[in-house]
Amino acid sequence: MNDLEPQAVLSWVERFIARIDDRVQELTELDRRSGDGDFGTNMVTALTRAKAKLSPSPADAGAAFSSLSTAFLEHSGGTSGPLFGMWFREFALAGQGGPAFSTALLADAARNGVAAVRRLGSASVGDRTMVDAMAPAADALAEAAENDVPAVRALRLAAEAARAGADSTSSIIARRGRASYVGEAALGAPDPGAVAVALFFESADGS
Amino acid sequence: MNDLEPQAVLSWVERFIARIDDRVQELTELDRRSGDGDFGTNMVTALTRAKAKLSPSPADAGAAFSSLSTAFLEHSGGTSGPLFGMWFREFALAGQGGPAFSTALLADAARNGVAAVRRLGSASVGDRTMVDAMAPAADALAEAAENDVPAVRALRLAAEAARAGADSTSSIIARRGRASYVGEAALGAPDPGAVAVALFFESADGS
Amino acid sequence: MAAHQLVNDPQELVGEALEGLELSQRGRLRWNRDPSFVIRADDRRPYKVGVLSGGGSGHEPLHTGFVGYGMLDAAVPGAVFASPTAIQIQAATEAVDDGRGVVHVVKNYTGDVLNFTIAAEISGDIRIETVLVDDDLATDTSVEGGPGRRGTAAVVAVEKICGAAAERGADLSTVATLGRRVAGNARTMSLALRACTHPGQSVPSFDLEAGQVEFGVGIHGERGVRQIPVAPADELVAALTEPVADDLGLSRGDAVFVIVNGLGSTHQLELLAAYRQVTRLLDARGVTVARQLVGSYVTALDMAGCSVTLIRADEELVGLWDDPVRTAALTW
Amino acid sequence: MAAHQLVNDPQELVGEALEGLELSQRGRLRWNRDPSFVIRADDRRPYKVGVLSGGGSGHEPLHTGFVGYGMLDAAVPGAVFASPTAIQIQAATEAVDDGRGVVHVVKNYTGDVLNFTIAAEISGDIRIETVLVDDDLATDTSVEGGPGRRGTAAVVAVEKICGAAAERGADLSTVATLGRRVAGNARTMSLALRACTHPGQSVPSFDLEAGQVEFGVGIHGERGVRQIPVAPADELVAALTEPVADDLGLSRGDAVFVIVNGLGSTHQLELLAAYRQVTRLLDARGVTVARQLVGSYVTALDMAGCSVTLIRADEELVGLWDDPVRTAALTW
Ligand SMILES: Nc1ncnc2c1ncn2[C@@H]1O[C@H](COP(=O)(O)OP(=O)(O)O)[C@@H](O)[C@H]1O
Ligand SMILES: Nc1ncnc2c1ncn2[C@@H]1O[C@H](COP(=O)(O)OP(=O)(O)O)[C@@H](O)[C@H]1O
Ligand SMILES: [Mg+2]
Ligand SMILES: [Mg+2]
Ligand SMILES: [Mg+2]
Ligand SMILES: [Mg+2]
Repeated sequence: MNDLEPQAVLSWVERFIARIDDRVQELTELDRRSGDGDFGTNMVTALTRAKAKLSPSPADAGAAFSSLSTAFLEHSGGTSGPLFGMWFREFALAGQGGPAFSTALLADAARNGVAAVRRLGSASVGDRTMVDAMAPAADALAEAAENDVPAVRALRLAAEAARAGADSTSSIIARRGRASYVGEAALGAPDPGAVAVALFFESADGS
Repeated sequence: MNDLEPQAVLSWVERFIARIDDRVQELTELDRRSGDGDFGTNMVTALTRAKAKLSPSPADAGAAFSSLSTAFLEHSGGTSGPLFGMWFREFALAGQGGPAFSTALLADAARNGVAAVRRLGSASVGDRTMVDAMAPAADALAEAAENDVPAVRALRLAAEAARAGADSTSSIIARRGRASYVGEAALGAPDPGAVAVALFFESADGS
Repeated sequence: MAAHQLVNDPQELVGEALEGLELSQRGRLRWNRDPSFVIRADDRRPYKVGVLSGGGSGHEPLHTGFVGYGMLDAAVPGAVFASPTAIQIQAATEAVDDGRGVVHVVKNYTGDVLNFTIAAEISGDIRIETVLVDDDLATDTSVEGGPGRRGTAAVVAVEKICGAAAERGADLSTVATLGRRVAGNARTMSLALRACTHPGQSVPSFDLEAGQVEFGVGIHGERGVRQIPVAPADELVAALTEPVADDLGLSRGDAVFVIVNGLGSTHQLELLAAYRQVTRLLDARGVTVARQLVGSYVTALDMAGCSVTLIRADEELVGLWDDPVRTAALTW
Repeated sequence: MAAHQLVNDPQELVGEALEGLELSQRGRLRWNRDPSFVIRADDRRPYKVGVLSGGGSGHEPLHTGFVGYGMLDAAVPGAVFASPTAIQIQAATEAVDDGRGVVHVVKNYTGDVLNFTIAAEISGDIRIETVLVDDDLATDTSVEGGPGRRGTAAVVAVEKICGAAAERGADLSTVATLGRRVAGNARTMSLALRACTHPGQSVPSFDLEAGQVEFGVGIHGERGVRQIPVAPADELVAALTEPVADDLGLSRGDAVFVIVNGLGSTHQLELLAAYRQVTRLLDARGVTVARQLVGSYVTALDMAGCSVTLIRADEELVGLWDDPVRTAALTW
């Protein structure tokens, strides 16, 4: 059985929080190039609250994600807060009441998550947002589920896809939509929201 | 018959208006030394309105004074406005319905006038205000009335008394009351309100 | 052209605003052009004592904003920071007198006192009682023959209480006595964080060094009694409130009306936070807040700063305070 | 320590002000601390549609000052100029829902729209209708996929009309439809004469060269669409009013609600004089003023400046406008 049980999900979330904490300056710097420079702080504020709320013995597979989601929704100092809140909410809902995350369940969560973020933020792939990492990760998980890839490996594939998506934002000059004001100034550096998504999937790997 | 008939009063008031108009800069300069420098303007504003309201054929001996009084009361940009308004009001009331100003009537008006100004402004003789010219003029008129001095001569005596009173303010350093903030800065120059009172009585003489 | 102001000819500002007020009140107020005063145009109950106030403009909503049912019958506006004339006051007094007399609510300034006094003298038969409002503790010096304490934000409470009593049908001396009770039991302290700029001027009425607060200011853009260093709001509010409470001799079990008043450009967020601190200070003394006003009621043009007014309250006054009022700036 | 501000820790200002508001409203409002929202505590009629709004703080009296009978059932304040969170909005929505549904009145800003949308999604069974307010003509660009016009002072009218309809017992879609009719027929233009200063900061949010006016500003201290030279007030007010009237296509016989709104530190004298000029411009077009508000209702901290809002009025809307309202900042 390769599925992710509540304790494994908890460890994943804890590793994610720690990793963002390590990288806060770098993320803030990225937001300074393409936004207003508060992304790192926004993330850490939410994640510090999430950490305080994480139950050491989560009741179900969704519990840790639920804490994450609520913390982001309660915080929402910037655009990323509520979007991450709704994204993690889909992971929480997928795991709610269940004993573990299968690859199929992860694929469901990722698909619903990116759908929620796209619906709420009206960003498409290529707009230089977190969606540029979320969408390929969701696709990777969907493919893995179809091919019965076990959850831990599926997440490694998702992480690779998310990272590639995040990297791709370095060369995007958004011409339409919300990122259009950024222009060439941000060229060469990735979108911080997309990088955070990649860090999330990379944190699944505890080895 | 030496009493002042309505036309004579009108001429007196017209000469007063003209004389203040000539001296506006000087009066303003005096207020600059001992006050806020708006005395000349305050006077001219009121007197211009009075001039426009003067009837060429006044109904009674008080009519021209009534126009003066109302103009000052309607204007009252500074302290002097309402005080002059109430001072002239006593001249208007004394002449109201009457055919002419006798010395006795002028004495009544001046006594009631200075009483009104003292009551309203709570200034005494020696406080470096218009009262320093009004009070001796009233006294001179009272004495003239007792001695049956004709009106035109009585007004000449009043003018001398008012002028002496105004001059005396040059050497007053008010130690109490409203003028106490002036201090030595104003020494050597008279109080503009007192000077205006002297000019008023001096204007009675049309020769 | 002056900075940060929306003005045409500064001389015309007051008249234009009065016209705007009349238009915006759609028949509830009438602006008498000449002589200038603002008077109730609603169905005023006849045979009541008239309640009248006035003073320089630039303090809006005071006084014109308080004309209406349950408060003023008329208000007499002067030019900015200058007394209205005796003729204006006289005309307004005549306009509101029903034969039961008129109460003049007068803030203690030389020009206002002079012109209201003269108006009373020349108003012939009309019975007039004057209520002098002199709540400003900053000017509570014992200089003999001095002008005494200035009148500031407490005037709103005096107008409210007098207006309510008159509306109830109280007679002239009762209305005046109530007004004097409010005024006599009221003290105010004010501070400025930035001076005001007169219409048409481009520089403020005084310079405040960075990091300094002008303490004990009045409502005419004049300097206060001293400068103190900027401090957290709670400390500044305490510096306003404590001497006022001390001067009134407030002690455990007393009840007060509180007015936290903005001087023009201090934001409602700041005033509400200041009110919170006033309640804490009063709590600590065991003093209860009977009723309160928090907002910009008596302004000094666009001055930044605030004042704290405390007024001893009793049951009768609270009842009158609670009576309905319907004016441009105060309605309940 | 910041200049000309009465603040403790700037982070605490909003909470302190909310505490002050609750205290000063003596039982008419309740401030729910966590999650933060302000809710009616009077005897709210049960089984009515809930009317809820919210947004960043610093715009007071908006929105908390409009909570009460005949207007909002609750308001959800964010930090200064920052959206409230979805969790706050959700909690307030649940608190005001009687089962007849809740109308969300939302000013069109990305953060507000996002958080209200999310709140609606996570509020489960509660029936929610959103009324988007986007009256700011300065942001009426046709950029595809752009954020659209900002929501500014028209929100007060939307809240008033929705509140009145809900109080009358109208159902959810009726209340929302009325709100949308108001919002859809509302346009606003604003100008700044001096930028605002954020709590705890000592310099304004932008510099305005002497003699310049920032035209087409919003309510968050951001620059406008262009700078124009200072001019007499009547010209500036015309520059605000004419494009608004044109955009609404107002013509002879039309009637409008007018809101002349101060942005923070512009004096009531100036606002009243500006209102006078608006009435003259409308007169010249043969457009009648149905009703009006003149005052500082939707502020941008202490910004100096004003906005002019016109809203097409009809008999039904005028009736709802006239319905009684009892809130901290609006009562009739
Ligand atoms: N409309 C949108 N849809 C999806 N993601 C978005 C959108 N707008 C911004 N983002 C993401 O949010 C990140 C910035 O977050 P943050 O700094 O918290 O927001 P803000 O721009 O409000 O300061 C961006 O890097 C981007 O990934
Ligand atoms: N209390 C007072 N009683 C009598 N006269 C006074 C008093 N105060 C001032 N004055 C007179 O008023 C004059 C100044 O008038 P004006 O400049 O119009 O008043 P302000 O001082 O208000 O600017 C003084 O020269 C003085 O004669
Ligand atoms: Mg950012
Ligand atoms: Mg941000
Ligand atoms: Mg002078
Ligand atoms: Mg003067």
